[in-house]
Amino acid sequence: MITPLSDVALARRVAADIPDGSYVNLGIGLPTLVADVAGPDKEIVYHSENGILGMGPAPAPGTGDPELINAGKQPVTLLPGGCFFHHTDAFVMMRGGHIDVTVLGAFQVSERGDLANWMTDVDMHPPAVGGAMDLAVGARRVLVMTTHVTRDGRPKLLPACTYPLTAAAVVDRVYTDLAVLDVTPGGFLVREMAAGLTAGELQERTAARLSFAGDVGVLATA
Amino acid sequence: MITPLSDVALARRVAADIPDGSYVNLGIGLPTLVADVAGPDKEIVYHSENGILGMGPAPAPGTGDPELINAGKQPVTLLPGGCFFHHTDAFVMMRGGHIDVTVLGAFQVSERGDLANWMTDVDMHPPAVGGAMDLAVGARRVLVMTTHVTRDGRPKLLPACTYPLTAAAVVDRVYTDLAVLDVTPGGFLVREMAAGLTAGELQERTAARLSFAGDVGVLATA
Amino acid sequence: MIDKRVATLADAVAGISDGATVLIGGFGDSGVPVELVHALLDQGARDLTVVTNNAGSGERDVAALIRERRVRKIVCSYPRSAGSIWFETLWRAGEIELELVPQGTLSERMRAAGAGLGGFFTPTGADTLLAEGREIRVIGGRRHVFEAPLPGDVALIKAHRADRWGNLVYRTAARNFGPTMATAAALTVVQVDQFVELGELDPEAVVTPGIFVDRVVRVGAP
Amino acid sequence: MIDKRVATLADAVAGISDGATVLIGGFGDSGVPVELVHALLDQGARDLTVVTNNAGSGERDVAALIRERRVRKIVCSYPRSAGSIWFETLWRAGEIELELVPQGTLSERMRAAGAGLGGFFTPTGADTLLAEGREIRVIGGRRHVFEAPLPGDVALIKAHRADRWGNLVYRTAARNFGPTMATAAALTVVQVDQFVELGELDPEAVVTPGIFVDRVVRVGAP
Repeated sequence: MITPLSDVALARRVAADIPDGSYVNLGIGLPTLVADVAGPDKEIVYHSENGILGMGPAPAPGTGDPELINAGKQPVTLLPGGCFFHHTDAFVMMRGGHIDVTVLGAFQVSERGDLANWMTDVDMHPPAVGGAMDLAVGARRVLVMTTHVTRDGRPKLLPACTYPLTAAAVVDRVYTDLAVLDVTPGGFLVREMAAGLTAGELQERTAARLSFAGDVGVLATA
Repeated sequence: MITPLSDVALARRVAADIPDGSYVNLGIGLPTLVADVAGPDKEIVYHSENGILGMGPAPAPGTGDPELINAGKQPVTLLPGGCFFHHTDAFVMMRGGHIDVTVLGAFQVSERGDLANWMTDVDMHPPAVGGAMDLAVGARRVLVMTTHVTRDGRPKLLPACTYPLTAAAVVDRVYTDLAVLDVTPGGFLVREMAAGLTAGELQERTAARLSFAGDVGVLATA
Repeated sequence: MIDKRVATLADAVAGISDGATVLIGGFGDSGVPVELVHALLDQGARDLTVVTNNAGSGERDVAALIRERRVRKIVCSYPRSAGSIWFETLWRAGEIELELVPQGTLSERMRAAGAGLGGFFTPTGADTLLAEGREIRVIGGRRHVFEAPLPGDVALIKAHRADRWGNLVYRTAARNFGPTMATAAALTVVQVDQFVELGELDPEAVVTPGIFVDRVVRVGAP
Repeated sequence: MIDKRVATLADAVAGISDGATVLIGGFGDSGVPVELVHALLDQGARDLTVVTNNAGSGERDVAALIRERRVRKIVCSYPRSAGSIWFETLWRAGEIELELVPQGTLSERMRAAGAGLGGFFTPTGADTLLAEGREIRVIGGRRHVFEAPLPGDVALIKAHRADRWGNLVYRTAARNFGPTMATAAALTVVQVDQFVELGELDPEAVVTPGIFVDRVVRVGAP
């Protein structure tokens, strides 16, 4: 029986790959969970595109500073050692290669590491891009955290993206509820899989052709 | 008898043209005299390319902060309301059109407002440009303060500069020990002259063809 | 004597013309100069191009400007939010033009305007549909897109404290686009919580030097 | 756990390679990281490209590096000063290469490197011999020259206080090139007067966020 990862278990798996001392930017949505599950054994400095380094957890209800919000517009706090700066400098950090790791959501990822996460082809809303393109081109390591398939079961890992790109050839590793996959010159290389899943079952849920590492690990579900 | 202006009288004449409330950058050398003679009736904010706004006068001997120097590397002070910023921001102010007035020295000025003030053709020293080019292209108003002729009597106001340019078509007004001249689409227009000087005598000392305003004033010598 | 303080919000927004390009600070609800935007509503200028990160929410500030059909075009990175009803409504009806710019590029284009630069090449967006038909240059093996400066006729921003020279400090993440927009507009108007005496702000900690500021107005309780 | 403090000057400059491009802070004698430059002298790296505003004076710091034939090339705006004997001597002998860059362009080129930009167009110098043979583009009716980013392998800078995350504040005009150089180098090394506890620096007044800093060393009396 296949045991897909819960969002929290997935966040824990991503957090495990972030080295102590990293400067990290988490995309809005699912990736923000990573900060909640990262243990106190590592000192990680979280960056927000609106001019914050050293973000701490959400404030107790009713105590927040309404101006002190993260990129998702949720209230946050500042840790000792944190600081504020203006938007242009925030993007110097992002575009200039100073962010060690970013974790982003995705609509689609291609086997060459193209990322599509800002616009689908059926979007009835006005387009909105925010800081995703800057993060995708600028962070030293781009991690994608997503469900393996869409809600209606279509694969997100493709030979080529069909939605408009956020950036080309930038994704280093993809974490899904079913697998951890590296983007390599030979395409997606599966490193770990959910318990109970076979290689064939994973390939069925993936439009891109998969390779498998010699020692594929099993993803922890908690 | 011709009465050329002293350096101090020349500085006073330049200072008289700087409006109250101006942001001003003074080039090294002769132009720094302007701050010394500007009266307390105007509030002028002096900018230095190394990251200072609101420079005050030199400190009393022995009391200066060795790090607090102006562009000419002389010790200065900071007025209340002054502040520090980094070099890149200092040049945002200069290049971005935020400095109201700059006063620069010159080797040569052409009748179309070209400025040559960083290199001669007989220079045995290595070239050095500093911030002159940024100031010349960026300040809203570029004033030149110089002797009318070189030490060996050669004219500095020319149909075209023969020395390498600092910037093209940037000078608004030239103040010399003999005259005040505007750079106009028709070339140099004499606004004021030193006492005892005739139009012909001024033209003799000037390689560019001069025009004269209808009401040429007389320069005060003190 | 320099005194950039004005008495009323009406004074602060006086003279803004129909057709003006108005830079408006803020990220989500953080750092939005709400009172200045409402003063602009009262002032009456129409046919505006508004440059701001989001397209307003609910019925206030930028959303109210849009609702009142005062905005011909919006330049932003993320027009979509939970309450961006007025923007979405007019956009669907073809009554407002949208120029979508990645967030870092938006900020950097305003900085280029303030810094007197003619434009820059950025990798952000170069491989996306936002770069279609635009100038692409491969630099260091990577595709870059040319981006032009984005100047404003007016900037409306929010800071925390100001002195009469217009020096500013901000509060937490409300700083966001303020310091950059202040450099990029011909007329920079700032609302603050407090006025302080000249010399009260730490010269090492001034974030926006007064040279970039034209008018400051105090809002809220005195 | 993040701790960028190192115990000795030798630790601070460890690993700098022959042939490295070294950005060195300072303007005249203000803000020069004298002890770090002397540590680099002791460390032994040769064939360096040094990027710094002036070419040293007398027998110390940059002048000593030049005297000891450790500098292949210097990139600066103003190599000439009262005591720049060693630079002038080697330059006349053809033993050191000079790349002369207008001061604002020097700073902006380093900023572009730190900001992940591919280059920019500036009006500064566009009409001068420094632009000969370079790419010129007319933008808004004005000639601009294309300038490439200027990254460093190492930056050596001086600040006033640092915490263990590498957050920095500076003192008066010693700030000059420091904040920009810190963004532009792969390895940023800072000498400071004081270490402070995490959280002691005002988060509104940090000038260089620690993300740009790799090593900090304290010099002078403890």
